[in-house]
Amino acid sequence: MSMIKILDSTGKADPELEPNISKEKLVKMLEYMILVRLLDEKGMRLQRQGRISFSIPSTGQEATQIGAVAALSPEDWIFPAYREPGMAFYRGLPLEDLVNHWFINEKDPQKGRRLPGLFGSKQFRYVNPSAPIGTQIIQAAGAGYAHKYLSENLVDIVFFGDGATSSSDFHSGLNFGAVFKTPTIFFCQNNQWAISVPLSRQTGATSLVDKAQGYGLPGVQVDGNDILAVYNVVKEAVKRAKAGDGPTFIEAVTYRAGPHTSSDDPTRYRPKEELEKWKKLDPISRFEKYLRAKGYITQEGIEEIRSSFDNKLNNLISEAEKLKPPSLKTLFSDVYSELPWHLEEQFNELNALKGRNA
Amino acid sequence: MSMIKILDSTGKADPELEPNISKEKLVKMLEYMILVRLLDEKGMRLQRQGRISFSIPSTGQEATQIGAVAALSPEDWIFPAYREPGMAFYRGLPLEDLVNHWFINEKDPQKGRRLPGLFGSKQFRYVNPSAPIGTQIIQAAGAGYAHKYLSENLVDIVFFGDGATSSSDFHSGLNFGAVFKTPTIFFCQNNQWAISVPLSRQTGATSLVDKAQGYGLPGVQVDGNDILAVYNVVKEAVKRAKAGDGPTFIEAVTYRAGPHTSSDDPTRYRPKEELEKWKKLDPISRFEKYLRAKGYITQEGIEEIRSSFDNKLNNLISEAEKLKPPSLKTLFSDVYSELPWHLEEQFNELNALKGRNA
Amino acid sequence: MSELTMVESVCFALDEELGRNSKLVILGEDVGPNGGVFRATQGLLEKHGPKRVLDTPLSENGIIGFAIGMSLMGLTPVAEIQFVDFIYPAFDQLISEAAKFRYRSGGMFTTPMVIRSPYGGGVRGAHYHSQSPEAYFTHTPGLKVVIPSTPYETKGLLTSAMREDDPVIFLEPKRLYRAFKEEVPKGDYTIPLGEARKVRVGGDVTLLAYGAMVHVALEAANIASTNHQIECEVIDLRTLVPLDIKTIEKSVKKTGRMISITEAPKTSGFSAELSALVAERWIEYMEGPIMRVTGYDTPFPLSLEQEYLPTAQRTLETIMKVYNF
Amino acid sequence: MSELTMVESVCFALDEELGRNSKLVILGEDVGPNGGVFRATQGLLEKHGPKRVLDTPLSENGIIGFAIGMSLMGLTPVAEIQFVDFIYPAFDQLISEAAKFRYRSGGMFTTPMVIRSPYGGGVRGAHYHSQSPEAYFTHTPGLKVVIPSTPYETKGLLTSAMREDDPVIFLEPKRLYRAFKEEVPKGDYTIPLGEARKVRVGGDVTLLAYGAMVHVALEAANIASTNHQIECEVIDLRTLVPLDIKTIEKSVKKTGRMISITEAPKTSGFSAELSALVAERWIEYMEGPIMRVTGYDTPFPLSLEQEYLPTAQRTLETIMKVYNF
Ligand SMILES: Cc1ncc(C[n+]2csc(CCOP(=O)(O)OP(=O)(O)O)c2C)c(N)n1
Ligand SMILES: Cc1ncc(C[n+]2csc(CCOP(=O)(O)OP(=O)(O)O)c2C)c(N)n1
Ligand SMILES: [Mg+2]
Ligand SMILES: [Mg+2]
Repeated sequence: MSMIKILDSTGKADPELEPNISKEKLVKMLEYMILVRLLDEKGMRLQRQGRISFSIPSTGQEATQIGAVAALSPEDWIFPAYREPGMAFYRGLPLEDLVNHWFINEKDPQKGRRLPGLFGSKQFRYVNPSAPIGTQIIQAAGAGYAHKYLSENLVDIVFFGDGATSSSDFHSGLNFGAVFKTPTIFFCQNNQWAISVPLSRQTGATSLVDKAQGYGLPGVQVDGNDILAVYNVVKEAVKRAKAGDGPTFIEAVTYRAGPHTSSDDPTRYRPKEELEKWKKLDPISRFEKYLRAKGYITQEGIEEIRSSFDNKLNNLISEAEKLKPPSLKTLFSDVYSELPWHLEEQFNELNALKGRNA
Repeated sequence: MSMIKILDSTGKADPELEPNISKEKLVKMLEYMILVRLLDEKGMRLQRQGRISFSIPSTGQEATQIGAVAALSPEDWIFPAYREPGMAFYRGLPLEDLVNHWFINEKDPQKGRRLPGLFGSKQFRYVNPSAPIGTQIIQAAGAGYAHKYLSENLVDIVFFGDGATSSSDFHSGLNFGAVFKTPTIFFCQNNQWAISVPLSRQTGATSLVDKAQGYGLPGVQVDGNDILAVYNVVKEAVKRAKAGDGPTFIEAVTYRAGPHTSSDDPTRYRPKEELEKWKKLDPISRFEKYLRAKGYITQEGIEEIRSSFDNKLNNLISEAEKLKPPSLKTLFSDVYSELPWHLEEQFNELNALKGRNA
Repeated sequence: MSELTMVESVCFALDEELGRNSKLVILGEDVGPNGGVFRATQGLLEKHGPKRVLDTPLSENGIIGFAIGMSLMGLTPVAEIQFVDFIYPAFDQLISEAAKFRYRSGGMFTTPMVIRSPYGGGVRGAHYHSQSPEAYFTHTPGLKVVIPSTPYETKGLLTSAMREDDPVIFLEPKRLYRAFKEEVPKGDYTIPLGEARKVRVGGDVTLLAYGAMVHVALEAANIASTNHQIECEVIDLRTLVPLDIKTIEKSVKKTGRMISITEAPKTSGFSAELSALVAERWIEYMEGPIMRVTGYDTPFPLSLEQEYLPTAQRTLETIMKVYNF
Repeated sequence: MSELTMVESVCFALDEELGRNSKLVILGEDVGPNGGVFRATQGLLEKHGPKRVLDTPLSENGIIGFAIGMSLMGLTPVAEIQFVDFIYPAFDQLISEAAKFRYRSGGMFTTPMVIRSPYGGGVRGAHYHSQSPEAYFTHTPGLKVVIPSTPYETKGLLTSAMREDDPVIFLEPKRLYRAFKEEVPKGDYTIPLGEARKVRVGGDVTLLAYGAMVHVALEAANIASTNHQIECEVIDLRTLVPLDIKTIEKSVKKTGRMISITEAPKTSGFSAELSALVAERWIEYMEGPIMRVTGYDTPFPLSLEQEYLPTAQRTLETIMKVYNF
């Protein structure tokens, strides 16, 4: 099984495989890669400053998320893990929603209930992620069944890490997807580590893509730091799914360049040289070189993208930080479709207590 | 992946593959195949007569269990599913233990707590099985780790059905076994059905043996109705395991000739012709022909084996049926290593109630 | 009109709702050509077709996870877990996912679905075909828990459950599946979730039960009345979450005595919750101890099953104890 | 002698027992070079070697199932579940297997092991890093359940747990991991399972708690004493199964008032069991309602975490209510 690559490290594309994407779209793809990296920097800094409680970077994995979302149509559904925030923004999710969510304030669309970074959007068909690893994989298979049942010509793509391939829901997800031939794309971001556990402790297989055959699924291994290659394999998988040929398993070989989350210190377990090696394969700089060589963007253009996002974010942050936490009522709403008596009673008790001690 | 076979349907062995097994051992193997079939007949009859509550036949699957146990050493551990009773008897478990267990009486080593057919024996290293499907698979991997840790030169073999390959514990079992290179043999009895669900609804894979590669394990597909072939592949897997090369995944292709259990009616879902086809591949008659051709046994000899087991069983049954149920105390013992106060109290309450209403 | 068993009533409810709700899909192990190991889905595949009645691979986390995905996209999945004893592999999908999706997404994503499963003892099924794990579900915010006690009730409650906007655990007391028949009307009738049913009126002792234990409670109540002139009020809770607290309140305030009867192990069973509710709200009305008649704190046995399960006899002794306190 | 935090005490207990019991093996996610995400296994891999401290694949059912196999063959596995919120994928191995192996095999096969896991709120972890699922385990016969409340207690209880002949769920209140230090002696000392600890003596109201809530109870008791001259008796249960019923009995018979304080959702929480026990045994001693101060019946929140968790304030109001009844 050989790995699909299009861009070499100097940003030159294999002419046989180079996809035909418009200039506008290519530049948009770069913009959102830049945004993702910027969000990581901001998130980590805010966390270090104690202004938000948590941050999950996806630095080094920008090509997978943006390459994939660019290959989907906006109606297709995304089941993210937690290292794919760029897919939501690429589709139009307002940055304001993210920033309010970071600060878990009264305007947080998740109502202040999730760790910063774990957000979803129904409007942009980006499913609210879990934290337990792998649960979304089988759900995406079931969602695919629904699309098929409803004769909607849609695809679901589900993201998960190398660690998640050990989960029960990976196994049932690929199995159910294959048995029911659902229009589901199983996209594994093999970033080599599950917190501190290396791939060699995760599986005895030579390659994660070897798992596909055991479910009777086609498997593709792709250079996950090569956005054009990612774009192509996802396009191909979408075609299969929409033709009724069922799921594809994609293993994108990439690298988590940062810590697992803001709570993690990778220097405890990870050799420095490994990081250095992968930095040379950075997905953004490869794609920048490609676009510069094509004359689609300049260095100044790149810096402008960055600073424009930066300004926007800084403004949003200073607004969001001023807002109050969500109301007391949000502690009890959305447990059920209505408020049953016992939750109403508990709300009233708490409300009264707050009142007495205000 | 081609299927390993040694005996053809006339009982002729491929001379290149024919294992070197002593006459005594070969005859013993046949004896226990005959016993297994007889136990199925008895069990089902007793159940139909309402004398025992439940029965799980393994008719048609005698070659897998007996071929495998013959290839192990008596110190190796067996994690059965529930269609491998012959392995325990081959090793010496007294039939009396089974019959008392059938009648869940005071001499039942399981203390009347399990459905008839779900028994284990520590002495014969035949682990007490569960009923939830697949749970033993990961346990066998852990047991293998223990043997390795303790430098015992032992192997664990674990049995499970085609249906069980969909379970979470199949996935974790093969994965942990491969990662920790445990001396575990994963033996799948692919009998084509999981109650009424056919293999085609269980997996999208062409063959279950295709699953091995996804864990980095060697996989072997064997004719499960060919006892010599089963013997050989298990021997080979034992050798690998004892050499420190880790697990092997074996798919034995066989057929559940009877109902799933005494509660099942396969005519509701299974085409008759399928059964007819498989009856021609019956594992016992193939092996009988082989032994007769070798001059190791005669038709009369075969009948003698059967009637001697039959007499023995009939005597045991009439004894077992006379015995009382286990004592009230067994309702509360073995929940913990000791009897905590709350169980003692519950026991005393029940005892007093029984006394008042005796 | 026809007399049906409980399991026929389940099948009837599913059949009619499949006819009414084109987005309803049934999935589980052996629910297809075999019609379910208890025949609760008998004939549904033939009538409604293979897109709507799905035999699945042998994976409970697969079944519930797949159902969640269906539900997120607008279908109404009704999943069968063959025996509730086999639901544990699906616990993560149930507890972390189905129960929390609405809350965690700020109300954006919802997962209405029904998970139906036979539960309870009395059929010589031993540990793994007899358990009563309802307490686990009642301790999981986000799930509703419903348990019927007769064929008529079953159809009305199951039909309601299939129209709920929340995930519902619907547990069917398998020992009642074929225990008796009852008139079960054709057509659309529902019994609202969250309302208990007073099965017997009495002023002396309140007996709370659900599922098969309703009949045990009734039997005990009848003996208590006949032999001891003690009149028990028997309440079939029907829905454990949300609970009908008003009906309980009225009854215990009237009788001043409460006993709950449940099959599950005693410690941390749903009986404990019922006792706790009464003890924190209306202790001043109580004229005797608040008692539980339950299964014992052991795995479910086989040969001593009848000793394990609450009986009318055990219930009666408890009634006498509370009454004569 | 040295002052240690609770998480250091966990590590200390593991380290010493690894030294004493050559069959003890630690397994879990990130327990190796990383030393556990909370550092509860820090340095153990380096000291005891890779055969005894195993980083596993990301599979909780794998971890528990593998540990069961180890245990069946004579090892003493100590499994870490990184956060107890992630134990649900392992529920089947826990409930169907570890808890029932001894019983179902007529005592032939046993699975002694410890499953340790950080639990509870107060660290801004949201739904999936804050849960308190102990009630599920207490409702599962065959499991023992232990929860320490201080660094000293932790070492003594964990050492006992590692010598039990039954599976033990050992839940560590993560908000106490680094909350304070305490003298934790070197060497072999144990605190027997099944014995509660009286943390404060008082004659007016009994407060039952465990884990982090012991400190909340104490704080409330101190305020009640200072501001209202109400003397609470605070009992740290330590072991939920088997429970120390005698200590509870003595205290509630003396005070006639009982409140339990637990973090988990209220409905069917372990508090309900405590209320039920008192209500069925000693109701005639009770001078007020038997109350619960608990988390609410919602998934665990984030921004309103401090409102969700029981506080000294809420406990105090409940004390006043019960006392002035
Ligand atoms: C069921 C479960 N177990 C453990 C964890 C703790 N945990 C969070 S992320 C993680 C590693 C995930 O690794 P991988 O799937 O490779 O994704 P990555 O973080 O590398 O993107 C672990 C163990 C969890 N969230 N869920
Ligand atoms: C977790 C679980 N789900 C469902 C069942 C009910 N059940 C018992 S046996 C069986 C089929 C098993 O099929 P397979 O693994 O192929 O073994 P076979 O019976 O064919 O030998 C099912 C669904 C169970 N015992 N456990
Ligand atoms: Mg990873
Ligand atoms: Mg099978």
